[in-house]
Amino acid sequence: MQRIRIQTDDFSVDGEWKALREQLDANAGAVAAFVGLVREVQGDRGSSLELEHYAGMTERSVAAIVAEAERRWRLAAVTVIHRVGRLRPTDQIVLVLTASAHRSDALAACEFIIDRLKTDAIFWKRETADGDTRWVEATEQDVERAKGWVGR
Amino acid sequence: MQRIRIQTDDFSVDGEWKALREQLDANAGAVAAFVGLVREVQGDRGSSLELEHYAGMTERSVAAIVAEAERRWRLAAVTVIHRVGRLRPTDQIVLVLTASAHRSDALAACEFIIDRLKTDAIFWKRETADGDTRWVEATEQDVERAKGWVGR
Amino acid sequence: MIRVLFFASLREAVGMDAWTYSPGSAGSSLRLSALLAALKPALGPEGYAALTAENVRIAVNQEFVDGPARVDLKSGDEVAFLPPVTGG
Amino acid sequence: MIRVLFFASLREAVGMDAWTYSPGSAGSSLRLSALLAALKPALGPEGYAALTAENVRIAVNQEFVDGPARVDLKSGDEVAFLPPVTGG
Repeated sequence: MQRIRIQTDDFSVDGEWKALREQLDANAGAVAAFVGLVREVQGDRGSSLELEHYAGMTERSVAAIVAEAERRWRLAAVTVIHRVGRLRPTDQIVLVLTASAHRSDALAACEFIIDRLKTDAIFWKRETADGDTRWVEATEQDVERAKGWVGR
Repeated sequence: MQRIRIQTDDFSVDGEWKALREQLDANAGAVAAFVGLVREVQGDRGSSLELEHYAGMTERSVAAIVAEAERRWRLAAVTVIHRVGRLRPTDQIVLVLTASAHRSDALAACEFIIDRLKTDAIFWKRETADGDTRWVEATEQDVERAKGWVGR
Repeated sequence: MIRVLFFASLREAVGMDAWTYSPGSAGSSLRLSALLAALKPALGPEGYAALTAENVRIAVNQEFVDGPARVDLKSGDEVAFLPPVTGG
Repeated sequence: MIRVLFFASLREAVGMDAWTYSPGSAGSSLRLSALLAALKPALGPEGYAALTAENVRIAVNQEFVDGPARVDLKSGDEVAFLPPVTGG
């Protein structure tokens, strides 16, 4: 079972965790989770992050990442929620939940999904700090991490 | 900041997540989590798991694992809660939360801690299924995973 | 009628978020490369350079295409220009 | 007085969870190996074999020790026999 949402509203980690857990049977032994939070830019607590997406194509780009995770590992349930719009430091930006019988599958799938969201999901980020604005791209490290999954 | 608890009572993922998040400043961009759930044994929904510990020494064995994670990665906060006593299939057994500026540190530390809990934390597990009882040991795979962290 | 979308930094570079193109002879197909040529005057040299930069990907009806040269468009298609993405 | 603890499968194997030893000459130290020898009659051959199995670790005052041969105990110490552990 998978649940993918792109939304401007905040999400409830607790609500998503409970919804996922309700889907699990007594064979699921592991749930891995990742929550991304907006960091302040250059120590500017008033900085902000604006997330843009391409309605429809963005959802499918996330679904393709989840589908690949489901081909690679045995997953009982997956949730991905990604926010768009204007976010502030400490705001929740993304949630990934993966459930499996065993921890190795849940942990690897969770890490794979967040790594691939950085490089393959169709979002754009614009940072504003100290009055300056810049478009953020995936870092070299992000690209290396995503490449690291090829052939694994 | 770290929070380590060994307890017979269930824990609230939501409560722990909120407590951890309150400790974070605007420089924390990533929280990784792992929740272990009790699996049914041999398809027996009535099976059970009894967890035993050595009060004092068990806490210190978990603290040593967390301290090693804190030496290896830059962590803003860590929570480990491990239950003992009699548990039933689908019950929560363990929670690991790790927060960091970057996802690579949070994810690696979370996986390291749960891997080392399997092999190095002082707990014993007795499974009862279909009237039979057996003591569970770390699997070969658990030992290999724990060894995999040496030198990384 | 073909709808053309510009996202993020490209939207800023070309100064608009969408552009609509109505080919002269309705019903006939149009090469994506011909659409780009028709776009050029509307964008100015800087906007056109941004759009044709190496790291810009093109999607037709929300599916990535390899390059403009061999893609045929028909009325109702949606063409999008996407600068480098990052989520998470 | 020295307190000896048995955990999990070892508790079942020896049939008790704790055993208390009072060395004859108070104040003098006692080798861990001597404690084991004193334990032997109380455990029976099977219990003693379980306790001295290769995968059993010994802790003194909640710290693992390498082996019984070179460890000295004093009154008030807590000795624990731990079979293979697993958590998580």
